[in-house]
Amino acid sequence: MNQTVDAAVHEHVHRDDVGAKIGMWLFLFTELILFGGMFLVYAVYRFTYRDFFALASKELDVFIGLINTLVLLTSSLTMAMSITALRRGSKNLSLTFIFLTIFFALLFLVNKYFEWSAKFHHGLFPGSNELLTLPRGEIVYFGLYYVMTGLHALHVIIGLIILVFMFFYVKSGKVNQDYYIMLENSGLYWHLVDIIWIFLFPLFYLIH
Amino acid sequence: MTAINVHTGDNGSNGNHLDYLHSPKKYKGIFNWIFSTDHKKIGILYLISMLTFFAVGVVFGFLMRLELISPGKTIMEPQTYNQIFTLHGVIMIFLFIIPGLPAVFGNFFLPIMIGAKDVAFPRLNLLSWWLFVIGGFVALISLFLPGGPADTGWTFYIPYSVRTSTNVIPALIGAFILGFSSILTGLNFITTIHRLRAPGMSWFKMPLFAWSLYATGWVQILATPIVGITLLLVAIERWFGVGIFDPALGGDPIVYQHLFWIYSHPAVYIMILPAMGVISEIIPVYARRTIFGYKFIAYSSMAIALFGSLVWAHHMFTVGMSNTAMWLFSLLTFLVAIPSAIKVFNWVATLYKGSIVLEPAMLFALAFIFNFTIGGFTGLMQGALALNIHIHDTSFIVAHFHYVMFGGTGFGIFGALHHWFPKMFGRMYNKKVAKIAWVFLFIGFQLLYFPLFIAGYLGMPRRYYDYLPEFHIWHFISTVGSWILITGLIIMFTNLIIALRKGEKAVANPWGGVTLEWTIPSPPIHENFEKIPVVEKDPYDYTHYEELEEVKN
Amino acid sequence: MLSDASNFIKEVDGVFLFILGISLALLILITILMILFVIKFNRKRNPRPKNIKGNTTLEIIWTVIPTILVVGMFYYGWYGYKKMTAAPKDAFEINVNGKMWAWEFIYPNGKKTDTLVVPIQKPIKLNLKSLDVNHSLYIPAFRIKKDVIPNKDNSLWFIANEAGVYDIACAEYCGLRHSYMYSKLYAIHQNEFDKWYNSKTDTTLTKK
Amino acid sequence: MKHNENHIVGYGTYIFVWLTLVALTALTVTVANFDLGGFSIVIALGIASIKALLVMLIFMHLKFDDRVFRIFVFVAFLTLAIFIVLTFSDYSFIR
Repeated sequence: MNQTVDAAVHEHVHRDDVGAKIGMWLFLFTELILFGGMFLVYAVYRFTYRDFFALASKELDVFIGLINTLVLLTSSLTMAMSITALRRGSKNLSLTFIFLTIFFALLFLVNKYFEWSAKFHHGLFPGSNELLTLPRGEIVYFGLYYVMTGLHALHVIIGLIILVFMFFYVKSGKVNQDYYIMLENSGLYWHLVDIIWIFLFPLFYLIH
Repeated sequence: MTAINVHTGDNGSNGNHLDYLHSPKKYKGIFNWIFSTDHKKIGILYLISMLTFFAVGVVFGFLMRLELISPGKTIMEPQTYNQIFTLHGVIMIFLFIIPGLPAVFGNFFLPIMIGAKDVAFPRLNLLSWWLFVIGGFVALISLFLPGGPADTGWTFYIPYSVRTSTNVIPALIGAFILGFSSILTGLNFITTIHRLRAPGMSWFKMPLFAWSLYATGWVQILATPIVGITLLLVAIERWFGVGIFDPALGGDPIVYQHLFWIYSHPAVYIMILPAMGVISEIIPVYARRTIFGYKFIAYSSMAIALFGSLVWAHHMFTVGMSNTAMWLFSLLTFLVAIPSAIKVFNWVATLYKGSIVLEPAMLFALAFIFNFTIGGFTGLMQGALALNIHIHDTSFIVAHFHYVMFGGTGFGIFGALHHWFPKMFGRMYNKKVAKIAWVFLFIGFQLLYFPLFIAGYLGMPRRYYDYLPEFHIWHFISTVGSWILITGLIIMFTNLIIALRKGEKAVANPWGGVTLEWTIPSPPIHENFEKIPVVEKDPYDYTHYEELEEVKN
Repeated sequence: MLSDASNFIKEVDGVFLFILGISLALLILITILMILFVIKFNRKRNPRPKNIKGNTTLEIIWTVIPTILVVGMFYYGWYGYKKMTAAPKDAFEINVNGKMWAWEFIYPNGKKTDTLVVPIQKPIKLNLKSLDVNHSLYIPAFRIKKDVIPNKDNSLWFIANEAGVYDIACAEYCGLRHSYMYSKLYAIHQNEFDKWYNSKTDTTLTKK
Repeated sequence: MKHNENHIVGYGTYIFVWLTLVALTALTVTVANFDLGGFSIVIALGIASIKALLVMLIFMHLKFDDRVFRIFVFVAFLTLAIFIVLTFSDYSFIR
């Protein structure tokens, strides 16, 4: 970091895009470690209850998981493209991409809703009598499944809300070709949500 | 850099700018404070709220010691005692020591010391204070709920924390919110240090307090989320009966302990690192010479942050870990002692050939070194596996961490308070009274905690409401010590509060410091600097004192 | 240091005295230097400071020496601990149940007691089990301690060298009556122990 | 630092990365059908790591940003890895 940059920063102390991005990344690390703690718990229990985990994971529908993976990957694509569009000056294209991202986020949540309600229908939910009859390893598996995908879904919802704000900010011109850091930071958040799912998918749906 | 005006009569202001306490107001009355994004005002807000919580924590500590003055019931029931030591721990750790230095003095002085107008994200800074207050109230609200506050100890160990009928969830959620407050502070400081250093202030021209906050910031960001998620999981477990840690549902209490300490051990370094930074600021000023081994102190801060994150399982040597984990964590624990030792040696060497004056802040700094050294050495004893087995979970540990946390960080906070008080409030306190308070604090502290080392080695377990008659004498001395200590606290704070209203006006540079905060008026103006300074010299360049005397001779 | 009650006293107190010796020496050195410097380089006596920026040789010395010292401490501690881990195969095994807030000792012949009675000069292995929350079996006079944790098989062993009565405490916080979870250990001669072990009626020695 | 700020990633690159990600997803689902014992988790996590890396480098612009961001991300992931490895120094060796 050289002196000229610092001097420039001081002249516009209320507008430091690089600083904003550093702050966003640092925040993403806390999210990463937050999920990391749960991945650590997962790792320990998978180590302890290997066979039970493999057995319990058969209850999950790989197809739904796969669809949701593709939905999130595609939403990441549209998110990234919306920034490029904005920076190239095509505001309407950018808005379209943001809208698509919001659409995919909703699709993910709807999918998740059906998946969870199917589980609940089978009596597999925390504290249910059905669950308590299972071996301990499977109880823990479902405990982790609900908490980890639940917290991930919560992050999708937060991301969704942010994206709705971004849609209106871009529309009103508050976020524009020159000042796009807010959209970029929202994008960073959205991609992180995607990355978490990239790991959740094989760990819960694909283990055998 | 502007010339340093030592002991000039004025407060350094040229009269064109109002100080931050009287700067143009957007809101009226208290709202001018609680909605202010000025880093200095937020620092003061933190100071007030932190000291309020500290007072509550002290009262709980006092009651605990009173109960323990003799075996059997003295003033309270066992259940009350268990709840009080839990609250004492939660308050002192999450509401006093962790925010104590970074959030109060870091907020106030970091931007000034690196030559910036404010932190990188002023609004986030305000949010973090709000989270702090909200978290504090959530944690304490259980005092007024049926069932009473949690009785789990501040560690919330599984499975007791999912079995007890007391209000554990508020404490957990409170700690979770406080964790985020701490994270936001760390995030803000790291970005501030990366982006807002004044022109010419390279990394190695930064004051050491800034270095220690940088190291602390990384620990705050990379370790705090772990405890956040862990406590959240316990809360979810209590709410919904999800099987995660509870052994009855297949959980493993040990994995909880791992996760808890992955944060809570580094948290000790979140507490002590800024205090080390403060000591590195205080000693050069009152020894009137440059700090010895600047780079080694700066690097050792980073090394402590790094190694400190790798030693958590030394809190778990008796839980039955694998032998590999035992020797690995023991060895890593010993390694973290090295950078700490380097700091102590460099501080002592800074006194050599200085021109020392024992102002109150300096006394606190010297007491810090003494207490921290004892705390560090007794820490080594716990790193040694065979010995740890014996003294783990005894009052030896209680004494050890109070020597580090209170004798170290606590005295560091008091030192910082006396060092920067004139700059923050533009008033000077009575130095003689401050020194008397220091004597009470120092003697009371030793009397309060040293006997616990002995009792602990003799086999006095911790978190005991009642004890065997053979430990009576040590507990008795300790309780008497607590009275002396509290007397010292009362003298000290009375002195400072009186100074707020009646103290003489402070000059810009009462101690003869050379870091940037001493170049601006006391109290500082709204955006700190009329013109952002250009830094050329090293942070502790006292050569002009050498020259000054040469001219005289 | 204080007694020869168990076979681990020598190691534990040995490490303690070793570290205590080094610590005291260094603490006294640091304190005396501080006081000396404060007096000698007082501002009245020494108004002109000398700005010494550092000394790499010194830094290396006070990095290397502590490193050697702490590695020595580590080794000493590890060496003592290793002895504690491996119970001899011929050890006399007693099952211990920890529960809120009492200890229960179950002998191989089915005898159940609330105080621990062991023969001296013979390796004893305690298999620890928790019936509710975490406890920790602590015999201060023997310098041994091990947590008693639900779902986890912990054990510890010792040899009582001298006949006598010792305290057993709970060292891990376990709720309301944690501080009353005391029991006694009676270390008695083998022939006395055999007599007690084979008697049907007398389950404790408290009357003795 | 400044000149990298102006780098705009083209749509083509994004679509190419997306296609790769989809292909990797297909691969990991296919591989999961075979019983590879202890290797299956290694492969699954390996593919997931490659996917995450692609997202970070291209979608999250790490490849084009200042070096300091890559160092940061490295430190964060290293920390998490250390937490996991050190915890497993307990679990992997326990009897």
